[in-house]
Amino acid sequence: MLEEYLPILVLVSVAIIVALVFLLLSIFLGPKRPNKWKLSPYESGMDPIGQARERYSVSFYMIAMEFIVFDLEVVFLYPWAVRFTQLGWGTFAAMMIFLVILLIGLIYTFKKGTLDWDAKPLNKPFKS
Amino acid sequence: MNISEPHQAIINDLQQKYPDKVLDVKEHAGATVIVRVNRDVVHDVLETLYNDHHFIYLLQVFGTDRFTSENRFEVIYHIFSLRDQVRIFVKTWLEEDNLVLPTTTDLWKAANWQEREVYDMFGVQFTGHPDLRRMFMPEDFEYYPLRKEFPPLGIPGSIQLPSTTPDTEED
Amino acid sequence: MGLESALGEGFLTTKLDAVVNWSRANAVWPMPMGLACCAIEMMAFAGPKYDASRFGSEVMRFSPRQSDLMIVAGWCTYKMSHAIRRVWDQMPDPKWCVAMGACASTGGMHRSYGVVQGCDNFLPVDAYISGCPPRPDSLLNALIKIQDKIKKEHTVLLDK
Amino acid sequence: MATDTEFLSRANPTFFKKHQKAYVKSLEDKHTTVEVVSDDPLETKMVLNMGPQHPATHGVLRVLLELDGERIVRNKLDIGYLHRGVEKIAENKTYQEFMPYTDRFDYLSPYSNNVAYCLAVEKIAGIEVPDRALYLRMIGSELARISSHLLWLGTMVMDAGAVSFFIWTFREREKIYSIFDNFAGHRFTVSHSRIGGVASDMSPTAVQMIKDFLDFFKKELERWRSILDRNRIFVDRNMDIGQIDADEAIRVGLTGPALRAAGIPYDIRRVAPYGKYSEMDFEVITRLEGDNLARYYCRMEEMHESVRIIEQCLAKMEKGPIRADNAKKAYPSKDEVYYSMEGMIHDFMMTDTGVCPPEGAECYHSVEAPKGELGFFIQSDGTGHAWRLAIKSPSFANLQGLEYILDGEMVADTVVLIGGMDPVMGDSDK
Repeated sequence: MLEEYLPILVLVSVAIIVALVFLLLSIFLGPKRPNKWKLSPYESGMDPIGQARERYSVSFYMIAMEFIVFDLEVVFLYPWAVRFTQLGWGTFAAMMIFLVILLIGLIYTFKKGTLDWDAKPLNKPFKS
Repeated sequence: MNISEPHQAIINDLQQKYPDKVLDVKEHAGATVIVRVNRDVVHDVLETLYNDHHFIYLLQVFGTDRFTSENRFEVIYHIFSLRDQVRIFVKTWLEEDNLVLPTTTDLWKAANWQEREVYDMFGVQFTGHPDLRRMFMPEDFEYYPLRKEFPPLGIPGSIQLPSTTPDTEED
Repeated sequence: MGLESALGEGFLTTKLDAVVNWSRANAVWPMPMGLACCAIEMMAFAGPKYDASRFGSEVMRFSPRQSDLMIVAGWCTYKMSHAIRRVWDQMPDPKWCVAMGACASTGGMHRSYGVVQGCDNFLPVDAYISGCPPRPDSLLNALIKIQDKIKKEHTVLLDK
Repeated sequence: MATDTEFLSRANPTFFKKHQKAYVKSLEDKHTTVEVVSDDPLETKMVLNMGPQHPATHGVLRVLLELDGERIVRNKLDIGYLHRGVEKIAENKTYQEFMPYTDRFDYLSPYSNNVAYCLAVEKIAGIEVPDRALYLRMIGSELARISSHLLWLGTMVMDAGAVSFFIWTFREREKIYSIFDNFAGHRFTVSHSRIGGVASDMSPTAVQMIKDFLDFFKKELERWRSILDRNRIFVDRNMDIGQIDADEAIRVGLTGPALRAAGIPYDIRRVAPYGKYSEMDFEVITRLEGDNLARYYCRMEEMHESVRIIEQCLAKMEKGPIRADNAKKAYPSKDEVYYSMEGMIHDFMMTDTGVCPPEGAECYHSVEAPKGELGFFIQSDGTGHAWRLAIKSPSFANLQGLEYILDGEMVADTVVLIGGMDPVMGDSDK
């Protein structure tokens, strides 16, 4: 019974093998001459100021978290969206509840102001 | 010496305000008018020109090395008045041993970089300048390149070249 | 006789070096160290009329990590020489360097205190292009010379 | 608040130590009015270095940005990476020998630099130039203005994301290059002007090439404007950023399209007309908003004006000498040199000592280069070499304006702002 799945297995394995060959080939063929500047971070020709892992503004982190939450929401929507005509009203109500909950989350983040970047009061030098 | 009428009005006004400080007026081809003033009154002259004659556009500040024994250096301010479309050069002579001039960044913001360039090329110190650093050459360069005694091909070893062997630890 | 006749039609055997050098030669990604007027000619070299992508160097990568051929286009001053050397060091290893124009090759018309007289004072240059600025087709000619040099590169085993 | 010497402690330069430390120190004690909201200790300032080797800095310009999140709190520009001491070289060259260096100032429009330098020398030495040479010079400098604005358009729009513009504008620039190739000898560093006139005459084929180029270019410019002028992405990207009002633009010393976009109609071709510009009818394009979009409109309409000027020049230009025939002041024509003894001696004298302006004469002349007002202040000591040649370079002034404009902008807008200012490092670093 498993014979029908044999071609898929062959396809996947060939793909993996070809990908690995390209990746690992350069380990054997490529010249390896590490030196101090090659391993240092690229700072468009200048010396880096501070390390690469400096602490930076928290607004980036808020945006990243935002993205993950709503991305997962879309993932959950897909299976329902494909078959929602046959699934009837029950699942429709359940999905709407799910969406409303996330909508409240979205409104909350709007009010907290994580989305608009120039929320910070700005007095540009020429306006003052 | 056919100085055009608006230039003459400004020069007369300056001569009244600073009786013996306006030392001489030169003119060439009817358009370039150069007024030389005494060094300790140059900031006030520029201020009067700025306030009374609307010279609010500073185009360039540059220096010259006259290579003479006394008052060797020259600093020239090139300003333009928008209201009566007049272009004037205000020049001062500086002694070699005290190359100090008051800065004009309080009048024009444009003077910031221009004065840094004159400092970089001739070594003229501008007192009160927000951050007087070299404009073009790196700070580690100790000479003033546009002075006449500086050789045009530079002094070998005055600026270091990068090391061509990256692995050796630099000092 | 040889392996090829045993394999029959449509097979070709060659040395590993030839394959590696052939693939490297036909995908030389330039790192445009565009400094002065030669940089404008380098843009024209990558532009529509003198199209560089016909020779495989379509991708003008500005980051040294993804480029093999550094084209120094323009006069390098002492102040900029350290940045050029740092970018050269950060390029991955099979790398080549082209000094484009008289100013990069020998300091050119700028015999003055600020200019390094020739970027080979601090860079291992493979190809020099004369001209001020050289026409894009002489830049293509240098590219072809670099490709020939890559094809005759030493064997891969020496790189260990 | 971050402690004052925080960046200085983080920076450990390996080359030009004094320079880099002084540079980072100047960033820290630069006064800024952009007020940072959050003072919690977690919020540390990030220093971003848009270094000399960067695709978007249009040459070798280094910008050190202190960021609070996405907003630039303070920035400092560092130029001089292309400084070759051209004013020092000018003191050791005769006037005609220095001509090729003028091509390498603003290498996007070399023809107008040549014309600017020649006019300055002719003004100080008092040389009359025949009419046809003036017309040829105006056609050349307007073509150079179009080619410079085309490269600005190609790179700025490519920085804003539309790569196809780079290919289109370069296709048009190649046509201008072939025109220059035909009538001036080389693709762009042409050194075509001579003191006292122009090096070679314009052949009918070159005139025909210019006419064909202009007809096609007018339609092409209309098509580009219909794409970009009301393009939602481009307008949103450029509107209301880098805003500077007229008064501030003058005090900061902006020049050229950047100043006219702030509302001040300061164009040397109208303020102090040179050549035949007084007889040409063209408008000085000014906008009032002073933001990046206004600079875009200024430059686009200036290309239209340049096309109109070239057409009027072609109409008004008639046959005539292309160089002053006064042997003491200009090169004799080639056939005179080959076939007459005096011509050959004059040619030798011109190359050896060249034009000798009166001793102690000082003179300034400026020209409306595509980036702004390019002026030469020459002090002569009677010999063939200039005693001092001071170059008023437009990109130097615009870059200083850029430093004022960048404060308070978003870091993503720096790329388009640098494109909007259109600096050329060969010009600003002298």
